[in-house]
Amino acid sequence: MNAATQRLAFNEPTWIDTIAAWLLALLWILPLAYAVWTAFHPAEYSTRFALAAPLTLDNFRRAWEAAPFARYFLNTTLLVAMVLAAQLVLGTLAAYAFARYEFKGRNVAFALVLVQLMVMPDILLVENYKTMARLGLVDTLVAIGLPYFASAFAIFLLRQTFMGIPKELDEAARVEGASAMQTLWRVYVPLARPVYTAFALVSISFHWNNFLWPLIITNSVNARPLTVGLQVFSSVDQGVDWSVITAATLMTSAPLLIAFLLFQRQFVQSFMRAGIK
Amino acid sequence: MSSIALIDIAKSWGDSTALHAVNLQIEPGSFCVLLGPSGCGKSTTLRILAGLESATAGRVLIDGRDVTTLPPAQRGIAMVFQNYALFPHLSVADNITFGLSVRKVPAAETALRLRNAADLLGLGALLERRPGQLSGGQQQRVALGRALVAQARVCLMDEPLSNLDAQLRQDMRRELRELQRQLGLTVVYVTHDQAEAMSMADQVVLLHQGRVEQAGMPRDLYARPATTFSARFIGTPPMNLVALESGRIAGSDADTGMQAATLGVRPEAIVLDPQGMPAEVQSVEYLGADLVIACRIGSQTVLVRTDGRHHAESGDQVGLRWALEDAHGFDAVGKRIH
Amino acid sequence: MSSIALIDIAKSWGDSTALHAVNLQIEPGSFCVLLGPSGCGKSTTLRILAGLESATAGRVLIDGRDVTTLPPAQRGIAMVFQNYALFPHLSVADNITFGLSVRKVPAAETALRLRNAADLLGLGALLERRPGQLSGGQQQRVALGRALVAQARVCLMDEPLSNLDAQLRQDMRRELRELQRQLGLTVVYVTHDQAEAMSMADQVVLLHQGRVEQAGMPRDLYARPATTFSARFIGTPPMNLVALESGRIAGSDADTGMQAATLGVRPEAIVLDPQGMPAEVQSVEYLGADLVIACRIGSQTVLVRTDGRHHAESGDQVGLRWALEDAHGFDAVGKRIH
Amino acid sequence: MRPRAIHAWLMLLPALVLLVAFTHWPAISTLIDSFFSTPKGKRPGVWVGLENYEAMVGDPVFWKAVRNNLWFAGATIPTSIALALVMALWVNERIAGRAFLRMAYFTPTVLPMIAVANIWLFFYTPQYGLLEQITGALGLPSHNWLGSPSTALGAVTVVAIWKEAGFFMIFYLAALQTLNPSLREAAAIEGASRWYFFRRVQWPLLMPTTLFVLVNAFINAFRMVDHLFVLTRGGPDNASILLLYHLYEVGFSFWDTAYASTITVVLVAVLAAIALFQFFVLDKRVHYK
Amino acid sequence: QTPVEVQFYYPVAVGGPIAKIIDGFAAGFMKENPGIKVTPIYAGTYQETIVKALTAHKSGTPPVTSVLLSTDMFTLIDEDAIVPFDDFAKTADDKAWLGGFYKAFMMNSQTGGKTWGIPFQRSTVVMYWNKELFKEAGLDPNKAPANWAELKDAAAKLTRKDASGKVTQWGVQIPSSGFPYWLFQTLTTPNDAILANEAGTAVKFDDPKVVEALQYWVDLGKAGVHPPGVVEWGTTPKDFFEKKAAIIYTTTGNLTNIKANAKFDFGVGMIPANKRKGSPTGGGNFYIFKKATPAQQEASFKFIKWITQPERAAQWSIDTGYVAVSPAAYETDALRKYGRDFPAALVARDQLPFSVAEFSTHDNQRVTKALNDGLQAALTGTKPPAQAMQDSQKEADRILRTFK
Ligand SMILES: Nc1ncnc2c1ncn2[C@@H]1O[C@H](COP(=O)(O)OP(=O)(O)OP(=O)(O)O)[C@@H](O)[C@H]1O
Ligand SMILES: Nc1ncnc2c1ncn2[C@@H]1O[C@H](COP(=O)(O)OP(=O)(O)OP(=O)(O)O)[C@@H](O)[C@H]1O
Ligand SMILES: [Mg+2]
Ligand SMILES: [Mg+2]
Repeated sequence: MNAATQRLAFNEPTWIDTIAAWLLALLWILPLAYAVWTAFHPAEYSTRFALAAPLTLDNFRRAWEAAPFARYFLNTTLLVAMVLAAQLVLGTLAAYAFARYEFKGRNVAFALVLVQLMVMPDILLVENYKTMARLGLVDTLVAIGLPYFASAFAIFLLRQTFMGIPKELDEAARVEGASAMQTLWRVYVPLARPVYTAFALVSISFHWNNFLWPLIITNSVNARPLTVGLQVFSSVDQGVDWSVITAATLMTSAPLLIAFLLFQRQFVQSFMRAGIK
Repeated sequence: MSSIALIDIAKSWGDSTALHAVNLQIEPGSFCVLLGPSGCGKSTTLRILAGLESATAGRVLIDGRDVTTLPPAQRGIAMVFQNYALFPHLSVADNITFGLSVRKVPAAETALRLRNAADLLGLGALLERRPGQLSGGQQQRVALGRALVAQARVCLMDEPLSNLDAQLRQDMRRELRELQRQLGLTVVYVTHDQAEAMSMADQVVLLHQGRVEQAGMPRDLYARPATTFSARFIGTPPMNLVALESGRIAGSDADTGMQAATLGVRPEAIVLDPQGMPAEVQSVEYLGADLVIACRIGSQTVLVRTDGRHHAESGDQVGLRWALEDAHGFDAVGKRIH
Repeated sequence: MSSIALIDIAKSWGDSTALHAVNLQIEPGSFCVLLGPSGCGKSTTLRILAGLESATAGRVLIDGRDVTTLPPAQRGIAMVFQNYALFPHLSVADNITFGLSVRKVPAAETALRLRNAADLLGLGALLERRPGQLSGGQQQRVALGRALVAQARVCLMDEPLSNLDAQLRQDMRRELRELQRQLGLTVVYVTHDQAEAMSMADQVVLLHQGRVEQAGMPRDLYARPATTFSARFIGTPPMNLVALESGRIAGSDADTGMQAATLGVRPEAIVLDPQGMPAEVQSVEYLGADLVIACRIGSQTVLVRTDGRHHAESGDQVGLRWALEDAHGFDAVGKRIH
Repeated sequence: MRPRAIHAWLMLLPALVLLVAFTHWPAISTLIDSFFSTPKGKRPGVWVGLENYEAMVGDPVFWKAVRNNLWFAGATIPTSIALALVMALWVNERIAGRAFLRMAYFTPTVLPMIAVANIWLFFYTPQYGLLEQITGALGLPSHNWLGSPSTALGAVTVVAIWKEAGFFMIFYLAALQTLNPSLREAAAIEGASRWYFFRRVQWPLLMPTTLFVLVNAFINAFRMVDHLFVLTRGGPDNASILLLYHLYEVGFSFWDTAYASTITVVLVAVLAAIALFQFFVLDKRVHYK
Repeated sequence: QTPVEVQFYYPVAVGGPIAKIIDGFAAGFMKENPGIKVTPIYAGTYQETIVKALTAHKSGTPPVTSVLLSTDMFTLIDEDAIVPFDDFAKTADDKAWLGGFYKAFMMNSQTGGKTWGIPFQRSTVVMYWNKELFKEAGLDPNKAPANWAELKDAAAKLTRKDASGKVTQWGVQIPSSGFPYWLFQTLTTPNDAILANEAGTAVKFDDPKVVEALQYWVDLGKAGVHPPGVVEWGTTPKDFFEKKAAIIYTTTGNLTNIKANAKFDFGVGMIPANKRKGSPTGGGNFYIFKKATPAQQEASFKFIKWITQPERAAQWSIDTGYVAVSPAAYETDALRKYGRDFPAALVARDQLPFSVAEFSTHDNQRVTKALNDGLQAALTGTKPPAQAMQDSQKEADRILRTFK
């Protein structure tokens, strides 16, 4: 009923919760906070926290110059968009079939999907490399994304969500003459919006940061993602240079953090039973 | 215009059986009301008709075509759900026109139908709202609107007016009936409102525990209830059923001249007449236009409906009278005998 | 027993205002019915009382204590939600006893109350079911059960019987009223059913567009509607409101001897009498016990409620008569004058 | 086949094709490899039957990794799920600084592991590391967290919990947003405390998400080793070695592909058995209409 | 005629604009050799580079040439992934070039009488000390400890504790995470022990001289002058900058880093001797892959020869801090001048005559892990040194069985 917009504060966080939540958050954000501190200060302050420490952008300059980051940003953005789009489309279709269709072999098929969760992609490097070589896709963005297009994680997550969507709405749509695809697209997908948001955030983060497979399957700057550039700084032969690593990290992660701050607003009560008695 | 037939429809969930071999014939273009106590299987019948629930046994025919296994979308129906089932993420306007946009009805036509429906239902000012921002009755009207704009040949309505005020309900009834006649819709309508059933139906089907208890024209059901269940179910306050002992009202000497196990007489058929059967007022219920007086005769209680301006008090002695043609007789198992 | 007072309560969502400065006084242990058209603010009033919605302005007092900012749990209330708000994962029994287990009521006591409620509501056989496996009416009864077992001093009910059949509703009304009296509950009850309002209420509050239109005893509202809105809202079929032109019914010579802009007369107060005001039957509606005849006098239509056994046909010429004390006069803005 | 079944399979088809091509097919070839010896240069692999499996049973590092991994799983799964839930419950409500809190909890997912592990390395560094600076200020003795066998595993576990909790938080948050607020109202009327409401209403209704999270947490406990490469490399003396790390060593340092396949097969089989068991047993009980 | 394309994988293991330098070399080479197109491909760390190279190799599309660890030689041979250089060195000039590298570097590049790798980005372990701290401890800041006894002595003097007895500054720090075997060689070599035979088929971990070397390391810890447990390699330079360690052992590859970041005067010296002087070499070699076409292999040979010419080697050394691979490089004007301005850069060169091959065998990483585990066990006190080395020996024998 008429709830969503204004609610009285009942059963809501107390000040104890607020304090605890903030403490935990400060703990959680510590690595990021450290990264910010270190990136903006000269190297000798990377382990010392003096208020008077001078600020500098030099670390960022060094990081930026170490690799063709502009190109990498472009590649990564394209990659992430492509992978996410494919995952959402394929995952949505498959999840819908699993959630709302009864058919022979459903459990087996679902088990087969889940298997992907357990098989670690890195183990499949050599085989998948061979496949890409056969397809002539080595050193392309598509090759980086292709093995991830079908995501068991997405299918599983969306299936769970679709199962929770009130059957009444499915029925209403079908009575209105909507086909399965129309029902999916016009009822299920919009209702699952918070979950799509969650998945998108996670998937984007993952592929933004994914490293080994992109490194192996690509050779040229034209196809390589950001992390390949970032990895330049992680060589430990010389010991860890926190200043430049953190600067590079902030530089590459900033879009994600900003995206998160924008997207987290999508987590709004989109409860599914508002029009159901 | 579409005819509908249910043939030996049964429905069970595990042990619990909601419908036992229901048979039903609905004329094309007629208005059929399903009536019955809560949980008797009205919604289930509707849902089987719509193809939302698969019958455990039996067949569904629409226009003579067997649609038992057809999906809802292919049955050419519209439906108002008892629980509304509005799409929470869509505005009122989008909810109402959902089916039209699914069927790719042209925009102009859609806008026209939407405007008509919104005017009819008094939703004009709310078209941009989401269901979560509506009152219960407004939600129900949106659900009704969604079914109306579809202009399907068969329209199923599950208590579509239950959350509306009397006024509005009255208006809606009239409009619905008119629309149904105009468009030649076949309507199957669930309600628990007697007046609704009586005033709208071409045919009333009374369900009881998953079986058809009686089906017929409203006047017939009211005037000639086939069983004591029908008798008591239709009419407010319900028909008085008085136990007889060899023609006399149980626990009294009042002779009814009836050979039946049970005598039925409607409260509104009883007149207060000092010359009538002596009775004592037990309690009085004021209903505005009417007054319902519960009177005692022997061991039996008899309700009398009378004019609201009457005054009566508990303990008063009154006389009751009714015409012979208003007396119904039932046998021991509740079947009508005369 | 708890008294309730709403003082200048207002509620808006952005631009749309649901309540404007509502004032309301409810006596301890009384049964107050909120009545009004769909969307007038009944549920909102209840939800503000319950503490589920924060009022934009005004104060809520329960037993003289200002509870405006208190959370629901501390107000000592029980509530039946218009949309039931059942816990989908809990059995019927667990739904009903949810509050008791919150309050750690002893198991024996819980079981007792559950059994009583289940018996009362006819849910005995369904206690193990989940809400999703119930019919609409059964769900509503569970919602009712949950509020009843709480035995809170104040009980708020939002159309608790709307999805029940007439029979059951009748029974429930009686039981509720009895329970309320026995336990001395203060009940605020929303309904759109006139009969319910009339038969149950100690006080009826008629809301209209977020304002209190009239509040008083049921008989008063019926007998002396303060405005044309009250007049038309209460009573089915509603009071006839006939436009007068210097005492005559507009478009006719029929003199009513009234100095008012509008004449009000209830359909049930009109008797068919060949000597009465001449009128022509326009249409006839059969309602079982009653027949409602729409008659035309001049440019006005007048409904007449008469015995269901009467026969009348469209086009018949009839005469209408009513007693002077049944005639209500209203001024041009709809206020009662006599 | 009934048309609905065909329909369903058609919807599954694109995903299944890709899964077969990039997961199942390589997985099967991995299975086959595990019955052959590792091909080395000109020497092709020969059929050795279960020899690789026997070697695995006799490999003390493998068993050490198994023990460590069980401990690691036992610590990370419940802790990260519990923390994720608490975080989600907090940031689902109107709490001061909600956007910031959400971001804070989510940072572990956003930051690349390469960088993050190096930052954690600093936290754990003896003498001037952040942890030492704090414990030092409290007058506690210095400790080499990553360099001593007794604390290395614990230290990497903490990093894993940090990463996982924030990750799962987002799914709980999304699920909480879809719960019917009427239920909260009903519970509030009944006087349910927050804990009671959580226990009786939110928790059961979140079960589908919990099942999802549980299966993933369980699998991740055996898959999350990225930070090990920077932090301890499984050391000292295998004190913090985990199965997948061992697998990487065998596969990509030792280039003993047959043995790596063997470990993969066993790991995947055990994970699959347990995960599918969790799923198929629990799934029936967690969905309410 | 299309140019011959040479894909060239290289890792980045030190800071600085490595990619730019490599690209510069490639461009320079292509200008001189228009028929060849060299495509340098950055491939991550050493470990990632070999994963990438071998994955590509196993899929049939390896690079033509790659810089990989010198210790990967046996692995690459066993995988049948590479070809020896001898096949390409046909002219006298070529042979002279092959003979022109430091012997210490060639030890890791040759086996079975063939040359499989060409030294390129090579390093060795040296000792760095903080002159200021030496002064504070009353030691001569310009005289580094030259042998084990002096080292232990100096370390004791350089160790500082605060009031609560907590050590705030360690005398000496030898890292032991990741690749402890390499640092361990800075102790075994001076103790006159060689861990593996040249064929890479046998190891001598249980040699008493090896155990003694380990005992010395462990004793440093027990004496409280060296941090306990396993010391992280990656943070060791930082420990040095932070004055938490007065003397550290680390690679010459760190020289540029330390020069840039140490806010104090520091010295670079040879690894302290015991029975003899010595330190292991390390770093990466060029390899040529077998599955490339002969034309590509020839072209890559040309490129490798070109890039290791003295001027280029000198430039590479100056730009990156790696040791130049041939004596001739140190004779170039550029490096001479550099050495004059920054004598510390020459320490590695001076140490090379005493240097030995980095530990490497067949099934290298596995044997290495056996050794590493033993070392870490001893350093963390889980096992006594002798026991630890015996266990490692047993494991290594088991692994190497098949190569005998
Ligand atoms: N969240 C909301 N946002 C905006 N308007 C709202 C919201 N909730 C309710 N309203 C509006 O407030 C008015 C009063 O609503 P309320 O639910 O109190 O009506 P009601 O009297 O209970 O009606 P009904 O009998 O139909 O249930 C309605 O016009 C409704 O549209
Ligand atoms: N999913 C289900 N599982 C088991 N029993 C069910 C299920 N759905 C409905 N029932 C039972 O079937 C019977 C008929 O239900 P139905 O909804 O048709 O009743 P109804 O006549 O519409 O009642 P109401 O007037 O209360 O809506 C009821 O007793 C109900 O409890
Ligand atoms: Mg129903
Ligand atoms: Mg309402």
